[in-house]
Amino acid sequence: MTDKTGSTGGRQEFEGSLAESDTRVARFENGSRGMAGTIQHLLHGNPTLVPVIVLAASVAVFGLVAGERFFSPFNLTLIMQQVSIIGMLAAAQSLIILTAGIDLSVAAVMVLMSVIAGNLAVKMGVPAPLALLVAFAGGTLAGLLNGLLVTKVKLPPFITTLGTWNIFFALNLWLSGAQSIRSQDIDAAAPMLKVFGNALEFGEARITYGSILMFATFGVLWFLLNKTAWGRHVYAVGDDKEAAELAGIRTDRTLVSVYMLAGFVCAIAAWSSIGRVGSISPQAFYEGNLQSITAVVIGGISLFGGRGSILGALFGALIVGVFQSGLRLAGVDVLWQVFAIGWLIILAVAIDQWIRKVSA
Amino acid sequence: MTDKTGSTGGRQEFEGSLAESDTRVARFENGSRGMAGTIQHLLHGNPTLVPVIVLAASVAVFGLVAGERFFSPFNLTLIMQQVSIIGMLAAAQSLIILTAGIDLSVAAVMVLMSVIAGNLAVKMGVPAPLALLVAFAGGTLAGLLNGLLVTKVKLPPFITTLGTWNIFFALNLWLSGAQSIRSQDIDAAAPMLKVFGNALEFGEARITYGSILMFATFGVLWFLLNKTAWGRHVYAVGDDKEAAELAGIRTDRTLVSVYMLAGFVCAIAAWSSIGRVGSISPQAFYEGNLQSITAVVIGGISLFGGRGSILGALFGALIVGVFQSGLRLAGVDVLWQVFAIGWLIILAVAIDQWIRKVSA
Amino acid sequence: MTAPQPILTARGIVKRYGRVTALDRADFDLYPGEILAVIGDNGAGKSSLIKAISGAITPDEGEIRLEGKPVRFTSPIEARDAGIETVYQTLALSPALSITDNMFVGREIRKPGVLGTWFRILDRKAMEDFARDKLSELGLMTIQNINQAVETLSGGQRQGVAVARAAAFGSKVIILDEPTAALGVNESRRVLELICDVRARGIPIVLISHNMPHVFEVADRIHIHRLGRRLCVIDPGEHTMSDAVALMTGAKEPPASAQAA
Amino acid sequence: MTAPQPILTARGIVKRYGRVTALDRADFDLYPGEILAVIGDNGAGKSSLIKAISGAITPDEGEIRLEGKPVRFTSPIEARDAGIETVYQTLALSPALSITDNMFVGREIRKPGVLGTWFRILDRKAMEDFARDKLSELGLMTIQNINQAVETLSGGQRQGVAVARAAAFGSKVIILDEPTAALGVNESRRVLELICDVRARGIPIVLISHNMPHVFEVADRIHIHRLGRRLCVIDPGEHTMSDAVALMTGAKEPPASAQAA
Amino acid sequence: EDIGACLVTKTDTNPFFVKMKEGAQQGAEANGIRLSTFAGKIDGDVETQIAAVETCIASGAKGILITPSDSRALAPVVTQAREAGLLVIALDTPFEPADVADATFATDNFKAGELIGQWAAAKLGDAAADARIAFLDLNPSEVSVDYLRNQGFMQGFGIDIRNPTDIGDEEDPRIVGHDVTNGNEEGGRTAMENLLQKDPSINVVYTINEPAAAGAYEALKAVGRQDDVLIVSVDGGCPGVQNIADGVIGATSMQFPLLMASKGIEAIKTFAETGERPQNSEGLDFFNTGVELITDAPVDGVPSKTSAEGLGMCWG
Ligand SMILES: Nc1ncnc2c1ncn2[C@@H]1O[C@H](COP(=O)(O)OP(=O)(O)OP(=O)(O)O)[C@@H](O)[C@H]1O
Ligand SMILES: Nc1ncnc2c1ncn2[C@@H]1O[C@H](COP(=O)(O)OP(=O)(O)OP(=O)(O)O)[C@@H](O)[C@H]1O
Ligand SMILES: O[C@@H]1[C@@H](O)[C@H](O)OC[C@H]1O
Ligand SMILES: [Mg+2]
Ligand SMILES: [Mg+2]
Repeated sequence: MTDKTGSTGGRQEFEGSLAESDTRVARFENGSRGMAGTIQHLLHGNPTLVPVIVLAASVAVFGLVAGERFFSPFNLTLIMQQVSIIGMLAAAQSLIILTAGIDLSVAAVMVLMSVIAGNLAVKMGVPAPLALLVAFAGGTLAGLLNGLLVTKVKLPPFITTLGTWNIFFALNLWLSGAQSIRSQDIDAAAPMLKVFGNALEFGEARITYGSILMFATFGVLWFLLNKTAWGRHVYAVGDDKEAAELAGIRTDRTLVSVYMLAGFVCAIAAWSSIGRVGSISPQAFYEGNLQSITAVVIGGISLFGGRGSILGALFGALIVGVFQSGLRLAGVDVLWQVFAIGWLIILAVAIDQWIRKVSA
Repeated sequence: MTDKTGSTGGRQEFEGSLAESDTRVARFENGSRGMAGTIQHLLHGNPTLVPVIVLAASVAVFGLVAGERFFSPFNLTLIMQQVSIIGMLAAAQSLIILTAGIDLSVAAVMVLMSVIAGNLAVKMGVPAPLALLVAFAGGTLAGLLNGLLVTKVKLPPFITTLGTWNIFFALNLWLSGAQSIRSQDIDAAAPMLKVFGNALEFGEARITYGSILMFATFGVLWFLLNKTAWGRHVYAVGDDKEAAELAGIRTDRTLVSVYMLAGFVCAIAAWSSIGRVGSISPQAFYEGNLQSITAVVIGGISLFGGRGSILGALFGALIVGVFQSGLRLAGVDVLWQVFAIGWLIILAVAIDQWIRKVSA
Repeated sequence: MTAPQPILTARGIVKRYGRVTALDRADFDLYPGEILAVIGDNGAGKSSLIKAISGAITPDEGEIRLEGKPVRFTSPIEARDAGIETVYQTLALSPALSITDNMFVGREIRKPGVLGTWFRILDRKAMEDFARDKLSELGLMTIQNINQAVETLSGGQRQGVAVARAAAFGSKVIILDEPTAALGVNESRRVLELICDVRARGIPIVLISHNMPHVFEVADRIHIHRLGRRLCVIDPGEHTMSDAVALMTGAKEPPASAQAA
Repeated sequence: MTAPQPILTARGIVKRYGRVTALDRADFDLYPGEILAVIGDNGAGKSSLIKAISGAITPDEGEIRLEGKPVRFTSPIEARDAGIETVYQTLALSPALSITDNMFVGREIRKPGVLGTWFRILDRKAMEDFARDKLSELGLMTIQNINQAVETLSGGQRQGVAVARAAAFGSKVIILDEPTAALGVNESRRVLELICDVRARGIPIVLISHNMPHVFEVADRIHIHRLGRRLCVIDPGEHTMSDAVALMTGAKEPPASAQAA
Repeated sequence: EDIGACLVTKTDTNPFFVKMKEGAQQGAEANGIRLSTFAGKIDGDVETQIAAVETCIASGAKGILITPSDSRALAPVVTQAREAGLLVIALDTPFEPADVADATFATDNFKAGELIGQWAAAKLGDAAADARIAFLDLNPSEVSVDYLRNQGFMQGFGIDIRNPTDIGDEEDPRIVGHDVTNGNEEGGRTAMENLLQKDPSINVVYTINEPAAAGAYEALKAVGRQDDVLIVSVDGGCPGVQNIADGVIGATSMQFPLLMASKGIEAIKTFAETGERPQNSEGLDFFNTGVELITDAPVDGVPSKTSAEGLGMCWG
């Protein structure tokens, strides 16, 4: 050890004074911030509040514009019914987006599964519970296909689901022959398929089981994401997949499980959609993929993965529902509704960005 | 300098032997590779070859399946016509995707600009060249809006263009009153709008100016991307924006210029589309956004930015065109065509992934 | 060096990345209770070697034995379950997750009873307490909030979390890939102290470093890696830093004795 | 130290990131022809300081002067145009682009004549020749192909490209943020030699490093940064490494003489 | 010799077009014709239809049956086909102008709307004077079937329609509002809910087609209003007729897609063999394949058939 000249116990000599070194590390300072700054700072700590506030604000604005009809218990519960399906899809979509993916096929999976359940239960006389089980298995399998393409073939999720979207769309047309299954036929053969259309009524308010299912789905997923190890792994994988892998997470297995769960949620949404629509329509929800993404991003979940609360997607879906209902009640043309939703997306995410700015 | 005990000219003593150090750095070895490995290795060096080969293979296969009608000069030039508009959109889309963005609004911008040109020239009697100039300016402006939202408001491109897509779609319905402008009316008032529908004929072959325009557009963009500093900057920004910024590129300015150029290309595509369709239909090309993305990814341009040649998108568009034409000629149902395109996307990108694997 | 049986050995490990051969029949031996330093030029294959040992990459050829039994890890989690903890050069922390979450990732503690077994609910309190204990036990840093996101920590603090995680859970072997590369004098010193503490607990350590004084200070043996394989192993008590540098840069041939070590 | 006029000065620079104050009224002086080392603990604000000077971040307060004239850079390109070249801690190379492209990014050479002025065509040959010249002139590495993508280079080679770029274009000041952090003994030595070569050409250099022996070997003056500001400046000929470490870690108060330096 | 023919429909997602395809396939088999079928992916998918027509030309077919997605935008390519010597027949949706095609075999969509309008007015009797009417239309694009049926209904009901190609320029106070359904159940339900929100006293619902009507019914049922609202529709698909029998829909105007297709195939065969082109119906610029009002509650002055009769001929 000839190089250790002048060293103290192996150390290099210049390190001798380290024992006396100062231990202060971080300093904080509170300059003056101004009104906007204060709000920004407040929300920065609780980013999930942002969509809640946007929701409250839109409810308030439309209440003013569209009058008391907007505020009626009937209308408020109606909005919940109307967003219940897109809300469920947004829940599935959030799972995928949290892993830094995107799923263009959620609505196609849902419609395909409703067609499968309907074909089995109504046209082929299979008992409804069995038909539903097949649909659930089918949704999970569709998710498995997406998940395997993403993890094993290593295709980007956007491309994977662009491809499977086309595939599921074609299968749906093929299985349904483009024919809807009528409400009355479902009632006769398998009323169970429509159970989520039933409602609890409190005076004017009609809370369908479908709306409750949506809230319950978000609740369960929130629980899984926040209270279990699996949930932490989902966030870790979305945050930095390579780091998660090295830290000892089976990232591929986690990803596949996420896609399968999302597919399963789509299949549940399929069941709920039969209750909501009344019949089984292979043509419905063509825009559901993009609508679910819209809800998720308005809800403040980052498209880059790993950040955001799944509850944001619930608020995002509700915000869109409130907007559409409010604009319609205010007598705005469909055309300008589309226009307004465009700006809503941009504004909501812009606010979110502003809140999250590091310099908050 | 008491610490420099034993040092030679300031160096730490243990560095004394560095002068004699070995200078070998990299070693290469050529193990046996097998057939697949050899091909993979070959293509790894020239990734742009992949879509070319896929294109050649699909032409060959459909030639066998659909017979000589497929190979007729008429049909082959027809395919070029048929992909000319999606091809132009794919060119615009490539620019955005090279910067690690994505543009869901390209087709909406194009349709909006064709409606604007038509309204001005046909309904309001503005001279056609002026009407086209307004459309070009409009397309560029639409790109500017996207670009500013991405750079200044820092919205993810996906969200920005999801929002502006809705906005442009609504404007389009509003300006057109959802009514197409008839071919005869264009012929009467502003035949110049339809000039790209004209063709050079060689026997059966009909090469429209629109197809030529598509090739020319790819040529010009290829030149810009590969031969000018601006092109290098586009790649650098797409590769690693932060590094590019630190290395001295005005990344925001580069990004905005890319979005504006893409918007401008969409406006040119609008002109070409009037010639192609023959009339101005506000409903056309609703799926154009996703179709352009499909062409780009089949062409091997990475959705993560910075990698791939814009010529890939041209081949990607042609591959889709060949597939569709071949399937149609072979009498395959639309349903199964959609199904096949779904698998085509997955397969093409899977092959590309395999070729690019580092272990090539 | 005196222990008869190495705890971890590797023989003839080969790993190719495309046309680059990162590991070219590399050997490796780690004995119980020792600090083994691995040194070598940039690109010599040090990180590749420890990745192969820790399951982060699967070698193309070669054999790895842990306590004499052949093992074949296909993921870091398997190596971890076998008691090998690694701090990678890139740290492998999830920026958006909290310190606690990062420390426990992949081995979370669940609540006792039904809540844990059936509902699989995490026992946050237990995890936080454990994490706080470990961090202060190592005296490595003054973390204000055990639940703050790792991305809000300084580089040195992050390195500390990664090292603490390895030290807390490594039961058989701890591997550190350049743990002090980005650290200041002060912070580096603390990491070196931690390494000595861990050895004192009887756990052997593999330390990759470019810092010769550090290496010569703490290492019991030095594995010199060159051109993808182990060139030789030297005893820091018998060789100078100059020798080590000369060997690792190819300025000098290894002595016959060292080759066999 | 003897030159009367500093070439680059900063006074009272403040930079806040949210609630963290990275720079707290920091000062800075660089004299012509010198190597100024900047040392300090992790998180002391060294990188933030040089980012403020080189336009990568815009300070909230404070004044920067280049050759006596106040400047306010809003992007690295402006600092570069003013003759300040920086090698950032993260290197700032585009992995998929070639070595040549990376060296010339933002200051490409165009073909002479119409092709260049009108069609803005790049003169690849000129750029490649220049890049090859610079790399071999610096004797820094044996690059096989000047057009290979930077991502195919080893860490040390990358660092070399970044340093070569700065050395080739820096006309007034060159700033290097921990250029040897990840480098081996051999590679570090070459970078230090390069730094001395550049000084020999009369260009002043700012060197951030945690490696005390390196700092004391090449620096003419040492700027000690602590808690977001300049604590003092010392002369390596008059102070020991121990002094420097004690100052930078807060174990010792700066001497009155050093504070004024 | 081998005669080729093509059928190009708007989409494959609508039972109406699936039926039409069946009709064409049967006709082709019966007449020994080689049939290729094409469709857009979604309604309004102009470019896929253009490509389909072009492929037909390339494939050497003798004639094309097409339901144009955009009655103006498809005109140029169809003209091109005719110039290439093909017979082009528009089915279901006329071109603008209709003579772009050699012939049009279609329902009189205005008439279809008018019939259900007349029926609804007669059914309400005096109450028609203060009816509350909801209109469930197709989509924001206002294509011709959309406005023809909508305006036809108004005409039949006795509303001043103003511009006959514009939906929504009317000022009759009985109109509660318009909303779009995309012609499916989900859209029908949501649109109905929305209009009910605007005015809960709606008692007449016009719907663009029967899936939309089925959706509207679900919305009404949810609020217990299904029995005091008249729903009228257009199409006459078998599920729609069944819905008449089940009391979901009050009356619907039946059209005959199978007939359109089979007549179209025959016309192509005749043209291929003799060069003779089909004739339009007297006084119309298209060949009227007829429309039948189906209801189980007939009213005076509007001839109709019952659902039982309807089931025997639905989409025949
Ligand atoms: N994922 C990879 N893909 C391709 N080549 C790789 C990859 N990882 C490592 N290499 C190559 O393998 C060789 C060994 O790399 P490795 O990271 O093991 O070196 P090292 O000894 O750890 O160097 P350093 O001291 O710079 O960390 C290098 O030539 C490197 O470029
Ligand atoms: N982009 C950023 N956002 C938030 N905080 C930051 C950012 N960049 C730096 N900081 C904080 O500012 C402080 C100074 O950081 P800086 O990088 O300047 O330190 P440094 O002296 O270069 O440290 P090191 O030696 O570790 O490189 C640290 O507390 C750091 O966490
Ligand atoms: O006439 C057709 C109609 O019946 C169907 O429901 O939608 C499309 C129309 O063209
Ligand atoms: Mg390494
Ligand atoms: Mg730093």
